Amino acid sequence: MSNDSHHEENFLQKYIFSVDHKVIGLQYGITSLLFLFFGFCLMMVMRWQLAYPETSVPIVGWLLGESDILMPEIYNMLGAMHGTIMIFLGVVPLAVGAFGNYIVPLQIGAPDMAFPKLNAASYWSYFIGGVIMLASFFMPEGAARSGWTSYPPLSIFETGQTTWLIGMVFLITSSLLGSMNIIVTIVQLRAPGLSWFRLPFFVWAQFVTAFLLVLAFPPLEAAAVLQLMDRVAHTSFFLPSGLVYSGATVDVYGSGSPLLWQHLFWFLAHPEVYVLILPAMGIVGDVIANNTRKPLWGYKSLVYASVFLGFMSFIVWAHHMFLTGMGQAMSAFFQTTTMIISIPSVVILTAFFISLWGASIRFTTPMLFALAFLPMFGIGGLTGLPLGVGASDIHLHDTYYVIGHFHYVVAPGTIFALFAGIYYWFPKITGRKMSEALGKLHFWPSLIFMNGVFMPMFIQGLAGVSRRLYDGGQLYAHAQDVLQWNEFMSISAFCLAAAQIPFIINVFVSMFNGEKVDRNPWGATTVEWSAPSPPVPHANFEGDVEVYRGPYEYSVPGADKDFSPQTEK
Amino acid sequence: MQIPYIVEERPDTGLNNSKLGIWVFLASEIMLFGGLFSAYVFLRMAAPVGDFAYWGSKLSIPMATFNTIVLISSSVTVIMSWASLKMKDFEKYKMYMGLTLLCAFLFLVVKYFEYTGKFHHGIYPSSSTFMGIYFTLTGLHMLHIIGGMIVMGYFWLPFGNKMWQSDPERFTNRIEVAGLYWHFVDLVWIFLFPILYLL
Amino acid sequence: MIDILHKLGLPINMSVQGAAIDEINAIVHWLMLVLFVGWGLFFIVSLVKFRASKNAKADYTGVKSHLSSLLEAVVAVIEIVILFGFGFPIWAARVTDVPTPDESIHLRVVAQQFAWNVHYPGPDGKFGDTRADLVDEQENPVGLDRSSDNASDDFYTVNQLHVPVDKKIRIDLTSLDVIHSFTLTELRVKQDAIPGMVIPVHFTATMTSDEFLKTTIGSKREGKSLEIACAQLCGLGHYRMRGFFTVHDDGGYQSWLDEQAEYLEEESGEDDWGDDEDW
Amino acid sequence: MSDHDNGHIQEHIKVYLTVFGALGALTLLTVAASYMDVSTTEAIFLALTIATVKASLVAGYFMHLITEKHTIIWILCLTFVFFLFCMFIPMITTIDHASLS
Ligand code: HEA
Ligand code: HEA
Ligand code: CUA
Ligand SMILES: [Cu+2]
Repeated sequence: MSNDSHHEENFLQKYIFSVDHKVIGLQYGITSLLFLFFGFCLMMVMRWQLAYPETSVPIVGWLLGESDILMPEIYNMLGAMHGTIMIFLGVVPLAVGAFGNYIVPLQIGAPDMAFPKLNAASYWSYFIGGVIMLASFFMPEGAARSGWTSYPPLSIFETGQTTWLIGMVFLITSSLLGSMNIIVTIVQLRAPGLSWFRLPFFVWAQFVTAFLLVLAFPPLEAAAVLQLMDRVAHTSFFLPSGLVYSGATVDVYGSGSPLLWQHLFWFLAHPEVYVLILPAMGIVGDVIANNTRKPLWGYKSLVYASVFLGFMSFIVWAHHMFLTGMGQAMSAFFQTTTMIISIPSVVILTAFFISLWGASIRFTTPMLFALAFLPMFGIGGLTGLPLGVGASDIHLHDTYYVIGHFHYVVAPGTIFALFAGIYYWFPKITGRKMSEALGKLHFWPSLIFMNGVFMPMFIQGLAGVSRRLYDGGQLYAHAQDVLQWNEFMSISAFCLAAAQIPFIINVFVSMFNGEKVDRNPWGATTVEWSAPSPPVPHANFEGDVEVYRGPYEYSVPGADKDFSPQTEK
Repeated sequence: MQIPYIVEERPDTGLNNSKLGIWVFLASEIMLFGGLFSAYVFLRMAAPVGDFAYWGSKLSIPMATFNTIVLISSSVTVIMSWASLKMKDFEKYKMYMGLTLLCAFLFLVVKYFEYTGKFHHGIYPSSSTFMGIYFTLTGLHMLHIIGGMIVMGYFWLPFGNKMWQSDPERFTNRIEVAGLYWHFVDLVWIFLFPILYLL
Repeated sequence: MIDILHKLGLPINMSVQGAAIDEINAIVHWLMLVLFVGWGLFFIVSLVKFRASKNAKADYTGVKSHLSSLLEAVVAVIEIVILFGFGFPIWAARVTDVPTPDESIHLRVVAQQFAWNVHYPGPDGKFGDTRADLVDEQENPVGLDRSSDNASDDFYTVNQLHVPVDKKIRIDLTSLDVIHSFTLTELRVKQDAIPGMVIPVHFTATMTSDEFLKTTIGSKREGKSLEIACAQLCGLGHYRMRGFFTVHDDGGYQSWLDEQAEYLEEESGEDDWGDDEDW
Repeated sequence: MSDHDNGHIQEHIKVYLTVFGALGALTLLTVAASYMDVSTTEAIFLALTIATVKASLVAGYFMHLITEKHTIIWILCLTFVFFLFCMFIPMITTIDHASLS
């Protein structure tokens, strides 16, 4: 782990195979934003089909095979890949890989991550996983098409799944390496004086997230290996005896269980959803403290709540499996844990709300996104409650209500928080601020159209429209009353896409022409703002860092400024 | 700027980076094998009564017992190699590490005969759920053995000499970490042995 | 609240057990609404009141009261009440208190890509044996062994589920190939059909199909009767895995059964049902 | 790590060799036990108990867990708890299924 900052680095060492956490963080960030964009494009093709079933798809129709109409098997393929890409290749790498990598060492005053080479390995493993996932579209078998949940037996019979599994093994490995690194970095490399309760909330959120990844991902890796065996070596871990598939009995030993996959999958995938939300909450906490010009209210309760949330997230997974024939005892257990886990979320949100009281709120672009996060996550979280109660889930399970629920938490929730983070830390990364005007032009339409896409989903869900329907429910009698929403949602989605144009322009324009700013343009308190912008390669800070106070000392009575940086005596 | 606590311990945690790192890694390994053990139990319950025991009886207990002893011995030799470094005896380290590698190799050879023996009798992972999980668990365990051999082999070859001369503290540290990993591989086998062969 | 949910798209309920599900859905949505509106108001008031242009200097301490902890505790208590008072009992009534075959009309549903096969026990009320190796898409989708006991009067339909009104119905649900999810939206019935498992579902319809159709007059679904939907992704035909569901009055059900028995006789006249080799 | 002088190490080595002996003996014991004529439950209980003892010896002495720092002990306890969840909850759930077969 030689870390010699003196010798000259060539282009490859500096920008491609770098071991500097900042470069790796940027690599993560750029790759994952591209994947987010790509995942969104897949969804727009699907949304076209949902609004105007079986009509030719404009612009990209020629990519869809002989006819330029989206066929059901391609619809399923795009759906599965949208879910996979958004979660494993988009949000997690952006929230943990990019923000975790770039910001955490800076916020704790460390020169780099604890294991720089491992860090690079983590990125490249992610990259390979991403390439495999992308390549699967061009393989003769096509990409996976059994949903991102890959429930067997379907996933064993369908094509394309093998590539998906191999890709997942790389992605899992990447996450494991990355989060081990984050844990060690946070435990070991905190600057002198930076005790646990002086850590910014963002660091805490990343810390808990890293534990979730380290401990929840391996069982999915095990499951992926088992599914790979089922597909490649014809074992039958997930196949029961007596299967008849397309007219013929399936020639395997049998005696396996499809539910085993669901247990192992959700053992990861439930903690995973908190992996998506915790870093987002961390960003929102930092941005809110900065723009309210006052300390986060109930900092300690925030920390305890997120640790508790992380712990509980390991024992709620089967609320995704209520309708697999679960009996009274276990359904009661999982309903109870699900209700318990909603409490820390309420605590966190409450603390954020109360932080607003008595504040002096600046409506900067990052703050707008962070503020919008609150009610949007509120809607998403609250609609999780009827899903968490087994009895009401009977009606809502696998309907668009679920789709609405989780998109509210991940899209206007997490994605907004990530946008907030990008606007907030952009000056640290480039030394230039992003344009506020373009930022607002990005924010308002995004807010409106996000709701336009996802709000009607609750209506369709209450009507009982199933998810993953190729024609959006045209055939079903009970969907007739709510079908008209499909076109509305799709148009909103296209407008949402258009609303991202100011953002993309903003990123590129501001990178070269944005307003130049000094190292602490927001008047922030946390340690990263005492480093130069951009921070020193391979060292981050010019000298030794020492921390003297808590993370959010804004508007301290008697202080001469309205912020007291952690590094100032 | 140098990353702190690579070799020396951080005063408040009493740990160096790689020590903590390896334990976090092992924690994730526990969950990996935990997932597989969970699958084993689940499948055993789903299978017809006696099915697992019937197929399990096709495995060779003597071979596995021998392998268990081999792995346990390698655990001892690896810790002896670390202890030798602590006592600044590089030659002894070389010998013990060589023995460890030898044990690992022996384990693989026995495993090779076990596998091919099964194949000759027409037994493959697809033959039964038990055989499926047997091949998966032992196969994954073997991959861990091979991984460990690569790391330890790296430190055993001439490269080790150089590092020992330039930075003995760090080298000892590396061996300790590699040893921890190796003990874990041994530990997994301690559970695999009874659940696959004896029950 | 239930009216609001109906306005939002929730279809009317037509099973005895479904009423409780609507009830808990309404209760939870009340809780959600109260929380959302409560916090929403606080949120908006704070944003307006404490904007920088109006309140230039922030207050270091902020809110001192511990009202919020109380609030959180109240939310927790309400959730406990919802669970113990409603959630668990309703789950028990809906899912686990399955009527025995004797006290109910007993059917089997065997899902497959992409159809619902319904197996009726016939007049004797008992099912013949089924075997996977006898399954034939066209001739014998449920794999019925005609030579087994009780099998001779069994019959099956594809994508047609007929039941009488006001009777306890019990369906033993399974699947031949992949996981499906058996859904009767208007009866608030949903249950995954999992290969290798037989899971019982039960319900009592409170309305016949004809009565139901009357309630749809004037809406967009006018004239479209009840259906079985598949809720779980089961392959490329998932979206069209639709079955038809008919609730008869007592007389209607009996005459439908008689009709089926006649078909069965006609068919067995042409074909020797007892002979496995032909299948 | 200078607190380990040679004498210390010598003592450690003695411990390692004792543990080695114990592990070997326990291996033979568990094999012998598997030939004993006991019920399946008893056999499982016996085999797993012996395996746990062996594993504790390896973890405690070879991996020095008994003298390890709090941070590591805590992480492992946490992992162990989740391991138990992962093992037992799916198992209990299968038993509790409303399914008939
Ligand atoms: C980031 C992701 C995320 C988050 C945070 C959550 C949070 C929660 N989720 Fe969600 N969930 C998903 C992502 C997420 N979920 C995904 C992806 C799926 C579907 C997977 C699939 O099948 O494909 C899913 C599915 C899902 C199901 C399965 C549904 C089904 O398939 O039938 C259930 C059931 O219990 C559930 C419950 C919950 C609960 C109780 C919470 C709770 O943690 C929520 C707690 C939060 C609150 C209670 C809000 C508190 C806020 C306030 C009180 C303030 C009010 C606000 C204002 C007025 C401004 N979720
Ligand atoms: C993190 C997770 C995530 C995110 C963010 C999204 C975002 C979106 N999702 Fe997705 N979705 C899932 C996860 C996610 N989804 C999952 C898991 C499923 C289930 C799959 C399954 O059935 O198996 C699903 C399913 C799903 C469906 C249901 C399909 C079906 O059941 O048949 C629909 C339907 O409308 C949908 C729509 C959308 C839309 C319109 C967005 C929009 O909000 C997208 C908005 C995106 C952005 C705003 C990104 C913009 C990024 C940029 C502009 C980058 C700029 C680039 C540079 C600067 C370089 N999604
Ligand atoms: Cu059957 Cu979907
Ligand atoms: Cu969940």
